[in-house]
Amino acid sequence: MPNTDTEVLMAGFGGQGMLLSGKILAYAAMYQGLEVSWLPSYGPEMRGGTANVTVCISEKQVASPYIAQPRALLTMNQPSLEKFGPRVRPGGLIIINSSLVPIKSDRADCRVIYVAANDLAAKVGTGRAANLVMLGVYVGLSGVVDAKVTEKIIEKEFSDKVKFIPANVAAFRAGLEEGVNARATNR
Amino acid sequence: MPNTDTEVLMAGFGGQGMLLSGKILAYAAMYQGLEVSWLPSYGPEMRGGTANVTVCISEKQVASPYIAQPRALLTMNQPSLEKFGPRVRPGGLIIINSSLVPIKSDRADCRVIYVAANDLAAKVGTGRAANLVMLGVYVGLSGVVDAKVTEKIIEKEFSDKVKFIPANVAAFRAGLEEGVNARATNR
Amino acid sequence: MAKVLMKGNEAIGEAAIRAGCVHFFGYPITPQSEVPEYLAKRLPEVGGKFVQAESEVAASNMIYGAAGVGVRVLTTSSSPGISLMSEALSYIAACELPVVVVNVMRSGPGLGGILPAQSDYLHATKGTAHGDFKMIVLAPASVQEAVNLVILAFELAEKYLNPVMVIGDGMIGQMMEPVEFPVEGVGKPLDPGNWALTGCKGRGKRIINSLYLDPEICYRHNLKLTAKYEEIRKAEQRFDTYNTDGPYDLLVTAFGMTSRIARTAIDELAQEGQRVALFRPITLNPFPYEALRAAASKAKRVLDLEMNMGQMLQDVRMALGPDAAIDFFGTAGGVVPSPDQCREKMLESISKTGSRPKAKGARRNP
Amino acid sequence: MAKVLMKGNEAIGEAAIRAGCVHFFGYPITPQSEVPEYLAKRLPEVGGKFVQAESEVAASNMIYGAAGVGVRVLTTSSSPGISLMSEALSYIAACELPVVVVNVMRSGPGLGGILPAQSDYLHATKGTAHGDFKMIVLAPASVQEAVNLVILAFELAEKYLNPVMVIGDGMIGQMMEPVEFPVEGVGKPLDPGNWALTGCKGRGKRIINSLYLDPEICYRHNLKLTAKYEEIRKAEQRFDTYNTDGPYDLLVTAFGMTSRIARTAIDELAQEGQRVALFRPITLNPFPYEALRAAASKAKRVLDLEMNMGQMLQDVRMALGPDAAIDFFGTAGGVVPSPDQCREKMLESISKTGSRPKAKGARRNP
Amino acid sequence: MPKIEISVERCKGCERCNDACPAKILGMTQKLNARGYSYAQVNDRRKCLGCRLCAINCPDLAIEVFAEGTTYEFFHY
Amino acid sequence: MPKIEISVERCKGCERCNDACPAKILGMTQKLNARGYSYAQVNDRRKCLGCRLCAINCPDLAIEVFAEGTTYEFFHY
Amino acid sequence: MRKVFASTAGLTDRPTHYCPGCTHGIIHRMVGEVIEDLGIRERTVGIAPVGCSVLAYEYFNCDMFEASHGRAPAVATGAKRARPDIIVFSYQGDGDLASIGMGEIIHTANRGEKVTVIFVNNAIYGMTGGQLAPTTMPGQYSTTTPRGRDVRDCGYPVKMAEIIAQLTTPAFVARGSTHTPREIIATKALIKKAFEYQVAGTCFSLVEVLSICPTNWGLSVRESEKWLEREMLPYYPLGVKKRPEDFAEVSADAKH
Amino acid sequence: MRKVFASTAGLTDRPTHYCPGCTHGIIHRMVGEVIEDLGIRERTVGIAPVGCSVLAYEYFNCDMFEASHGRAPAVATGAKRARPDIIVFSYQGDGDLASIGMGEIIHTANRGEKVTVIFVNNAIYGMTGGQLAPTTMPGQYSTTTPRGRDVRDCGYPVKMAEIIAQLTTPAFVARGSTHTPREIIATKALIKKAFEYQVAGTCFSLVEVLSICPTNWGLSVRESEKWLEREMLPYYPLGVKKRPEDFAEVSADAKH
Ligand SMILES: Cc1ncc(C[n+]2csc(CCOP(=O)(O)OP(=O)(O)O)c2C)c(N)n1
Ligand SMILES: Cc1ncc(C[n+]2csc(CCOP(=O)(O)OP(=O)(O)O)c2C)c(N)n1
Ligand code: SF4
Ligand code: SF4
Ligand code: SF4
Ligand code: SF4
Ligand code: SF4
Ligand code: SF4
Ligand SMILES: [Mg+2]
Ligand SMILES: [Mg+2]
Repeated sequence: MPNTDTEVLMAGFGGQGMLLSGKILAYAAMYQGLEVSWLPSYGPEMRGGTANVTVCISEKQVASPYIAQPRALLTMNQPSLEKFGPRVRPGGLIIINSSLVPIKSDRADCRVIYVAANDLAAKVGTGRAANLVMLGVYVGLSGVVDAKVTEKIIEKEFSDKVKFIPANVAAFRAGLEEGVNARATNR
Repeated sequence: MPNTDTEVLMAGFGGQGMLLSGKILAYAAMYQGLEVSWLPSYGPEMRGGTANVTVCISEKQVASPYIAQPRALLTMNQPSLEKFGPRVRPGGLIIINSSLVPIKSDRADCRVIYVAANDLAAKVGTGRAANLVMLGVYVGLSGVVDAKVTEKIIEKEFSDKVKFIPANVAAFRAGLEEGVNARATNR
Repeated sequence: MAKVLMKGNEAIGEAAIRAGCVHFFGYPITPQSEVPEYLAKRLPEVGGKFVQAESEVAASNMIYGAAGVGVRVLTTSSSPGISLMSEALSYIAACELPVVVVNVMRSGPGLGGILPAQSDYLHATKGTAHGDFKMIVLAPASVQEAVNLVILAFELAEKYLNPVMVIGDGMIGQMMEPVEFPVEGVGKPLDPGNWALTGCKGRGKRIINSLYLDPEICYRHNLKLTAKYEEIRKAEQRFDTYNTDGPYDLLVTAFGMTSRIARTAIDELAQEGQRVALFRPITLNPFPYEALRAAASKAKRVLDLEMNMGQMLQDVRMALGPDAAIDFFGTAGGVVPSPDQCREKMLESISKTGSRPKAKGARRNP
Repeated sequence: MAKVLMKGNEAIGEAAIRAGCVHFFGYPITPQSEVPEYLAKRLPEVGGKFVQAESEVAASNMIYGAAGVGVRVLTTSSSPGISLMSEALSYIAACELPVVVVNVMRSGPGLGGILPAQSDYLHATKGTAHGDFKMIVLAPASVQEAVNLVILAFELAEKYLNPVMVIGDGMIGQMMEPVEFPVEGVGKPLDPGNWALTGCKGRGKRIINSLYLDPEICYRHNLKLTAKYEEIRKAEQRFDTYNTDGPYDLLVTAFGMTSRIARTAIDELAQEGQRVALFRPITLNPFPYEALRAAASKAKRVLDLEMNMGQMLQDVRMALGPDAAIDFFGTAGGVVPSPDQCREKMLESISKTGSRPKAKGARRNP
Repeated sequence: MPKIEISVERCKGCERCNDACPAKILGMTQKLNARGYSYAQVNDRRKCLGCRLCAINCPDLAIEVFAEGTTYEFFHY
Repeated sequence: MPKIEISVERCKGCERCNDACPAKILGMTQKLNARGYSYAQVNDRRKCLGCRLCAINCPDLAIEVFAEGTTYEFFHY
Repeated sequence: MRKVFASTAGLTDRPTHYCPGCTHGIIHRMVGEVIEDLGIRERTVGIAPVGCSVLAYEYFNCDMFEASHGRAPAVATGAKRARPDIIVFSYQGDGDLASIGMGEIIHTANRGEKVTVIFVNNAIYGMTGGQLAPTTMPGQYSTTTPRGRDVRDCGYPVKMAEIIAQLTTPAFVARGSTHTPREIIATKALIKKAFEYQVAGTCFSLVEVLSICPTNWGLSVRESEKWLEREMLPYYPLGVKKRPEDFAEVSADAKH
Repeated sequence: MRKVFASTAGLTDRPTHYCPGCTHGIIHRMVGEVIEDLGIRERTVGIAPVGCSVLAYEYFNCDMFEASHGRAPAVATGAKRARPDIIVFSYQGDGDLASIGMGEIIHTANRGEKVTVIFVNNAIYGMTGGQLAPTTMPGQYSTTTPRGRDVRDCGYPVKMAEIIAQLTTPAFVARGSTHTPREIIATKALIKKAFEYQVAGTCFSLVEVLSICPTNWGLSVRESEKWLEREMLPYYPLGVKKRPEDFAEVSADAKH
């Protein structure tokens, strides 16, 4: 059994759904019997700011839910990459939505993956599900949670907006595939 | 020079002027270079209750202005005599306004003086100045402050109601005389 | 019941309901507004009452009214709002009414900021308001514990007829963690005992009052309250320790979420062979002075970590005396100390003791 | 100037005027209502402003506004009213504005009674409100000292740009004693410095604010305040001692009027050959911990006397440590301890030390 | 015949009953009660109308009113 | 000829200027500004009346209005 | 002989601490009588304020709260929401209700809490010794307006009944007085109506009652009554200010 | 070319943090322009509330206070009494002024403090995320009335301009709106009048301004303007509610 202890920081503009992706990840881990915490940034009610969440997953009770140096960063916008990129732990993982982030990460000591999440999401359904592409990539790459369980959680999360389920599941799967491939290919 | 350190409790119904008598005594002592404190009872704003004040006089700074066992009690009504009579220090002094207090004190270990203060005051001016008769008796008996100084203070206190000065001074003098006599006669 | 993933604020609301509390009066303020929002939805579903008060002053007097007629009642707020409840809390304590108040702390002083802080420790534990009274103060370190302590808070409030405050920082209100709730209705209906104002049918009239014009009676009332606090002090001290089984050089004191950040640092240091233990008071009042003293007696030094400028530090000093070797590290203003910062401060403290690390890897880092 | 006999409350009002403070905002409450009443008469005579606020909440925010535009300002109240000022005091401290607040304490908790008490010690010194801030707290023991400390309060408030509280019990407000006032206008006009809002003519705009959304900035602000409190702690401790010259077996700690009652008992005991000394903190915050420790080191035992259920006792413990031999006697509810009661408690404490009285009459009883 | 009874101990001597009485039959004693108040008294019992106005105007519930036979309540009180 | 100038960076894309313009000459860009908002633009400069209503209706002081020669201020703003 | 006027079961038989002639006593009695008349004593909870009537909890013969200064309406809200079956009333002075408690009374009225408020307007702070009240008359002496209320400094007296009456939420609001038996009779009817609306669960109700304070007005009882009539009545007109029946439903239903 | 509309010296040139379309920005601008027009910038002290406009102290280009929630009128009182020569205004939301700050605003108005209050009524708590305000419309959704404001539970919205206007103390009180350029123009005139009365030392002045909150109303900017017009205007009628000129001296001089 892999050591699943990890911390993921998911960041984007408010409304891009990274808090939801984080929640799905946390739920999936919880359903697998792991301990989790989900800690959002809650800034002053400034409009149009960035929103981010730190998800911690551990076999024992999560100690600090507040993580200065996460093991993984999923980012949907440039400000977040600039702010949090340098903080990722050496040897960590950075997943960048290249549909929206025009720049590259300069972290040579991390694994950096670029995914055109919006384009991919649009292709399989709707660009609005880019957050789930990102989640899929992470799940595929890290194997930290089971993909099937995660899909179930996605379905549950959208249970009162059933019509959005297919596009979101499809986006997750598209990301998952990218992630699994990336895992197989490198390192 | 006599040891002037003492504490006097002056008590009556609200409006009978014992707080004022206390103030005059305190002022007189202060003018003679003594240290003083004047501490009124301030109960809840119940109407028609009793009012009392403790005056402490000392050559050094007054320590506690709150005195459980005063050396002297001047009382204008029965409830006060009942309440405070037992508290007077053994060997102390109790002056009772017999115009208004129908009962006697049972303190054999104190000097007890009965003065028909209202009658005396009425005789020399107005019954309303009974409080100054009481003060006069005390001053005459104890010699704690100078009578002339005290008269000056009385005049000052009534300086915005000049017409009341003569009656009040007369009442004080009437009391003083009683006090001086009592001092001479007994003990 | 299965675990659910829930925001601290919502879990607090749900915990109250599970404790049998279906009356809420409160006023919005970040970072706790999800409590009233959650209860505004939930309470009508369970036959309860939700009232948005016009202010915290009003809210705190509404809970006085509701508790006085014998129902279980909750209010929640955050730092400035809690300050506004000071007077009413003094009345509630004086009248010996059971209420639960949750403070999801933000940074101060003044308007400060809305980010996490622990800077209401002293207001909660020492000087809530005028007069001699004390609240019981409980400090959870996880969403699950917040749920448990809210339920406990109602129990203690009713056992001692005293206000109980549950005090957490903004993080605990905003984060999600898995929680398990006890079965619905753990709380039996509140027993209106011989004090609640329920209408005097079939009995003499009752009075809920804190005015005692006769000083002797007021004194006696104070003595009675003081005796109760003494009873609470003896019976209700709660704390948690970590790594205290083996020997340790440094004892860290921390409450609430700060203790979890400290734990991460302690675990990391353990891997480096450093022996650090943690003492976490759960009841900030009554503070577990003796237990802390016992734990500290095994350490060469104590490091107090807080998200404030040194408030619990006063109790740590009180427990250990003016000569004890106590270091302090605190952040404020919404700055959350990172595990690395804590680690560094621990190392600094250890270096002052002159201890050397034991064999690396002696303890596993979870 | 010659001495005058004056009620404490009126003397407090006059002292403010002599300090150059001609602005008052407050709300009536017994036993301090003579302060506003006196100032309602006096302030218009000296070109000042008297406003009866609609509440203590409003009053405390009015002094915030008045201090913010750079005038010397006073409010006074009594216990429950002071609790209602909690939030605003946190704002005032956060914004570093100089205000003076007088608390003429009555008994609590809740509505309590109107008679003298000292039970707001902890609210004043420890937990006035949310956030990390401290007031300077001064405790007079006579009407003359009340006058002096009110004047000092304005000086300290302006020196440190911090709220200062003068705290006395109902006795000090209600009693008359001879007082001497310094010549009119000791206070130079308040220097509006570089912070007061006077209109931005000829300079950039100014802001008086306690909101810091950026946690780092809010943290720095807290550190700045903490540094100021540290400076105050070092520079401003004040205390008084009595009978500490010779040897003594018992050290009594007491503040405000209680210390005078204790003095009567000490003098009486001296006549019986008992050696008792008195330590009276004048600054309740910063508390003179070291000085107390030094004084206590010469005694076998300490007896803390207060008109509350043991509030300053916490600071006495903090100074002397958990193992120190400290006795406590407190009254509450408006009961003033009598010199005899104090004497008895002192004898009890002395008996625990095993000391015997020295030759009777060693010290003269004044 | 209607009549009133005045409680000596409850009366505080405010004279409001005196003013209220349409028959003008009330007055005050010279004597003081235990609390030191001169208290109200009926000067001419036979003229009492039983109108209750004295009792209605009394702040201290010091007056009770009694009547016999049919009474006409012109005002409900 | 009157004209307006729109500050790209101040504009938040609320479209209130569009609605206010009596000449109906304003529209929104497809491009986003640095803060991510689609911003207002003038579609037909020549028809601008210089009436200032767009600027008056703008919550963000993003519009300045310029005019030449005599202007008639029908409303004082 | 039949007693046609006697003490009421709504009050305990404890003599009050009020000054001679103080009409607090009459207002107490009226409330007590109404509670008796309506047969609600055993399900009524009263709330005493901080003011001269702070000890009202001793006088009303039903379950009683003592509230903090000005907050009785908030206490009433908490009590009534928690137990809608009880009858809740507060009894408050003008300092209590109109000064420090202004926010609470307006919001309690505006929420339409089904409680009854008896508001005693004596144009002064009685208990604390005669300071300015929001209802003190222009020119009137108080210990904090030693030169008389200067309206340029303190503004004009507040008319609470009118302020509350003007809120949209349905309510029963009225003003009565105590300076003559005639007004006492009329006022009792208003107080009864106020409680009846609560018993029926209809609406919030408030009766402002003009009251004398001979002690702090520095007048005899008789002079006080005259002063009330001459100075207060023109400014504080008596009568019903608002009835729930007059309410025209605001059709608005602003869902969006 | 002449600039016939440009930024005002009454505001700093810092862009605001308000949501797109939020009319707080327009109200700021109007106040800033009036301050500039009247030439009082260098002797004006403004007071920001707690609410979305908490940062108003950054935007107004004059000395500024940040007050505690609801207490801006008390701060204004303290400032103005201490320095009668400065011009003092507060800028407050409906939660701030009409809920927690109800007591302070009424008493400040009633004392006739010579200050100006700009009251932004957007029928919601903007800053804290859309909770019920005292001014929220019947049926309107808020996060603390998830089923819409139920008037049986929360009562009807409070009409602050009308409440203040009804106090006896002379004042200038008016209500404007921001949903069309026409109303903005009219409202600016009201705000100017309000400040003018203060400059002349005449009286207290308050302008209530209806404002939109697209974010918490859950509507587009355009829908919000329509909703304001359709739902709020009938309930909150615009116009001048009270002028000091209309004051008929209350002759009372109740010395006794
Ligand atoms: C918080 C608080 N502030 C002030 C007081 C002091 N206080 C007691 S009663 C009172 C005013 C009483 O006046 P009013 O309400 O008019 O009642 P009345 O005595 O005239 O009947 C005040 C200010 C208090 N007890 N608590
Ligand atoms: C004492 C206190 N209580 C509550 C809060 C939280 N709070 C901040 S703003 C606000 C309400 C804002 O609404 P409003 O006044 O209508 O302004 P808007 O944001 O709508 O402009 C509240 C309740 C606070 N900061 N302080
Ligand atoms: S009942 Fe009427 S007539 Fe008889 S005493 Fe009373 S007031 Fe006079
Ligand atoms: S009205 Fe009542 S209290 Fe007053 S004098 Fe008559 S009986 Fe006595
Ligand atoms: S100034 Fe008038 S016409 Fe020109 S763009 Fe603006 S609104 Fe349109
Ligand atoms: S009104 Fe202003 S902010 Fe809105 S779109 Fe037009 S220019 Fe941009
Ligand atoms: S002080 Fe006034 S209100 Fe209070 S009891 Fe006396 S007369 Fe009545
Ligand atoms: S939340 Fe509402 S009031 Fe606040 S800035 Fe956004 S639109 Fe404006
Ligand atoms: Mg009154
Ligand atoms: Mg709003």
